[in-house]
Amino acid sequence: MAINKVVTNEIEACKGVKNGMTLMLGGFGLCGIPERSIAELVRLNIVDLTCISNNAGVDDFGLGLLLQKRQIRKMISSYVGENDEFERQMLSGELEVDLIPQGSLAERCRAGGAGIPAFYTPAGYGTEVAEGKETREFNGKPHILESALTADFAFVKAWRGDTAGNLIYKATARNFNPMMAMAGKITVAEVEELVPEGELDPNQIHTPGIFVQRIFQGTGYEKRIEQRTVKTEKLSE
Amino acid sequence: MAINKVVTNEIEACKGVKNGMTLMLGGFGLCGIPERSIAELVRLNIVDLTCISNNAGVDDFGLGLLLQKRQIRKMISSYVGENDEFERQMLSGELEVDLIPQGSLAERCRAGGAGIPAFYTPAGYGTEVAEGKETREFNGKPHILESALTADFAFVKAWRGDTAGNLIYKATARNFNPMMAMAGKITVAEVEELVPEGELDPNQIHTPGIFVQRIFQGTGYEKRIEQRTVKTEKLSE
Amino acid sequence: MLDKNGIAQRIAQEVHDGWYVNLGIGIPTLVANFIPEGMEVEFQSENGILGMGPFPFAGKEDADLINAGKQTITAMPGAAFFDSATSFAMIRGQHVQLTVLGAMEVAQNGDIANWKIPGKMVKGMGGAMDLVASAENIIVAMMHTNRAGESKLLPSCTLPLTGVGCVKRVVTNLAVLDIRDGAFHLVERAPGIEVDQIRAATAGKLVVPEVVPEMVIA
Amino acid sequence: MLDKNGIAQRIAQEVHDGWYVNLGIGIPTLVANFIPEGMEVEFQSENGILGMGPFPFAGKEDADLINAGKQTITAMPGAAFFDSATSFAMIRGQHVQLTVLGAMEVAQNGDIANWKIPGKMVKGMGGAMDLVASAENIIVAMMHTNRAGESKLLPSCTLPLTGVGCVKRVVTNLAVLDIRDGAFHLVERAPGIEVDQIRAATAGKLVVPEVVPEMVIA
Repeated sequence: MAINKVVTNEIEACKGVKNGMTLMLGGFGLCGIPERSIAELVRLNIVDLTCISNNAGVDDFGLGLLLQKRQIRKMISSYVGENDEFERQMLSGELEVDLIPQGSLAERCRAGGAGIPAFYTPAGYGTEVAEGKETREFNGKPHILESALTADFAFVKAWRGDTAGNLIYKATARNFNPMMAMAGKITVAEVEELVPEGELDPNQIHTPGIFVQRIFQGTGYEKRIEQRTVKTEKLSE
Repeated sequence: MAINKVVTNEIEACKGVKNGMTLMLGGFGLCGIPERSIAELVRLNIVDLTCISNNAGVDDFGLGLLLQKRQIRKMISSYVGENDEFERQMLSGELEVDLIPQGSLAERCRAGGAGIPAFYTPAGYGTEVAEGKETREFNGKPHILESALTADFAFVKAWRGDTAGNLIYKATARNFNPMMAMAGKITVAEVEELVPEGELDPNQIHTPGIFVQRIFQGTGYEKRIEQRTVKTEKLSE
Repeated sequence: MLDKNGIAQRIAQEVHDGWYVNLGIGIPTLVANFIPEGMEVEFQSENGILGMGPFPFAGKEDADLINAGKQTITAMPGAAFFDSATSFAMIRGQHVQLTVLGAMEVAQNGDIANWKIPGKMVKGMGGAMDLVASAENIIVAMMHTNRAGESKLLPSCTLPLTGVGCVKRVVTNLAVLDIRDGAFHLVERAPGIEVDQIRAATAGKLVVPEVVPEMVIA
Repeated sequence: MLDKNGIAQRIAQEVHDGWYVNLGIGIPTLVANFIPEGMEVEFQSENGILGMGPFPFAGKEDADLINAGKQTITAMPGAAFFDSATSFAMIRGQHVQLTVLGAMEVAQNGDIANWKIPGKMVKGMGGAMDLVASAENIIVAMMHTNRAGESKLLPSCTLPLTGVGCVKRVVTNLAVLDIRDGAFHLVERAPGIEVDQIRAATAGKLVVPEVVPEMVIA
């Protein structure tokens, strides 16, 4: 009998999140972010958080909501991009920010979940990112040593999930979610559709349930689009 | 327009394999092995091969066929198991064998495909496997440094594939195939069913076509079962 | 004295609700048969399945669906298939709560040897080195002595190691023993087995408490 | 002088049949519009798609289907979705044949800076550091000078680096230049642009061959 991971909602799912914890949050921009869990973290007003997430949402959505309320002490991300509040807090020094290459971020999360404490990558060699890190040549090419990332809680968003915690993501909403699911001590998955065990094809699971501790079906997804771009408009930058 | 990777058959697919090359071959035991490509390698009588494969088949099937004909100079595997000829050649010194932990083998192939030259793992620390390898402690636990593996050719077997080289494996026949597909300079995929581009759901691809250079639909798969075990027999070891 | 099924049955008592468990080849595989109905447990097989079910009915075997012992199996509702790298990510990342495996030798410091007899036999380590280097709970399932009647619980291993200081508990045909502080601590006797028999069959340092209960096997 | 579309059109000529190509945000994204019909090319976007297609028709946008610039896109027949770790495995493992990206500065030794102006602006490196550290073919698409009219082709970068010695070719509104042996080698002039204009706009060492052909833009 499969292990049942179902909790009622985001309130149950976020139980145990405390001030000062390290959280991982899936998503790329606003695509594939755990909307319901973020809303609950905002409501709980938990502070002093270290958040590992590729981006920090936009000013008024996604992780931007936690930034607005100053709940985040430190961000570990690859891109600030189009988030003015993120950039402002970082430049003013209110927010500690560790910017790391996107591929290294993804791989460091995977490493954390996979029991690999460190690995070498060429990304960032010769840049600020390499400062304080071991450098070593392999096949005549310099690499830097990057360490694994883990989190007290990982929050991921999937398209479909089953009671055993198996997850299937949709299109590019997959992004960082699978690696972060692996790296959370407690991984919370919110899904658009929750089905009984046995309804998902075991051959099509993206994240096996072993990586998920809690799962719930979210409601009222906004799924905001950051850069709506369509064909009828003249293609432009 | 997707990049067409289709070749006619195993004869076309194996063109360019030369004596002394390093090959990766997917499969676990006889499950998910590239039967047609192996048959062609036997026919071509290419020798002095280094083969990276979790096992070496059984005496008269899978890589065992190449062992019988003394085409393999060196095996890199995790398990000799039930292959008497493999064990005999190894113990007599006719065959060079590098035995490495199964998880390290899988991760080393993935690393080779992912441009990660080396990583740390706890597996094998304090054993023969660690001899000559760097040891380092992380979080109070000793680890050894393992390096990436790549191959001149990787041969993988999938269930379904499309003309763009996208692959879907079936059940536990997936095993080492995805990582080896990543790590081959030239990756040859043989599939039970080859479909036009656009027929596979892009959300369900296990190996994206970028990792595959040649694909063909194989015929006459034997898919031999190594340990047929059924419920009507009394469960026994 | 326990037979192989008895050992498996005793080990099944170590399995907790909600655990993911990896069972090695041989006796460990039998453990799955003794999990109480309704208990939420999932078996991982390192060749790429979570939610491994019983052997199939004759005629229903699928060459593409096997366990790490290469036996034909079935998948339970809620199962998932994955590749070998992901499988060992689960293992190395300590997402699997219990590993049960066989051994040729176990030492009183927790070392284990189970993959090679130099010059004579080499099975290969398969996934065992990853499993023992990573798992938090490792139980060894084996006979207390080898075919020659020699103890397999030793002061130190004589064969090439699979892992160092990793075994926490050993369940044999004679006893349950915990390994800590450089000794085998006798926890339970097999039905009908006396402490002296266990002492005689244990070459390593054995610590025997005042009371050694007999196993309760339902 | 080329506009942004002109730069993209010129870069499209660098794309070979059978290549996987990663296009960065901005001008590079436009390159996809100029690939000849029938050419077998697949675009990778590092957020997790291979076989990226054009923007959707209005009303067909899918919030779950975007490119690395967070724009709504479509998927071509033969496309595949994957996670970020797999995406950068493709990039780091050199399975992507060509990377086109923008830059704030490029140096004559191939260094590139495009993610930060200390104290003023920080976009973050996103996937750029992985891309430039890994790709065998890197083409920078950018304006030859910045808004203040200063050259972006420098003796050495003044901004924090994204990668060292990695840029092979630069295509600007004025010229195509190759980087080798510590200098910018002028390859082509944009239509209507004289060598002297390029010389004046290039702060780094510029090597000009006897004949500098004008770009052919269909």
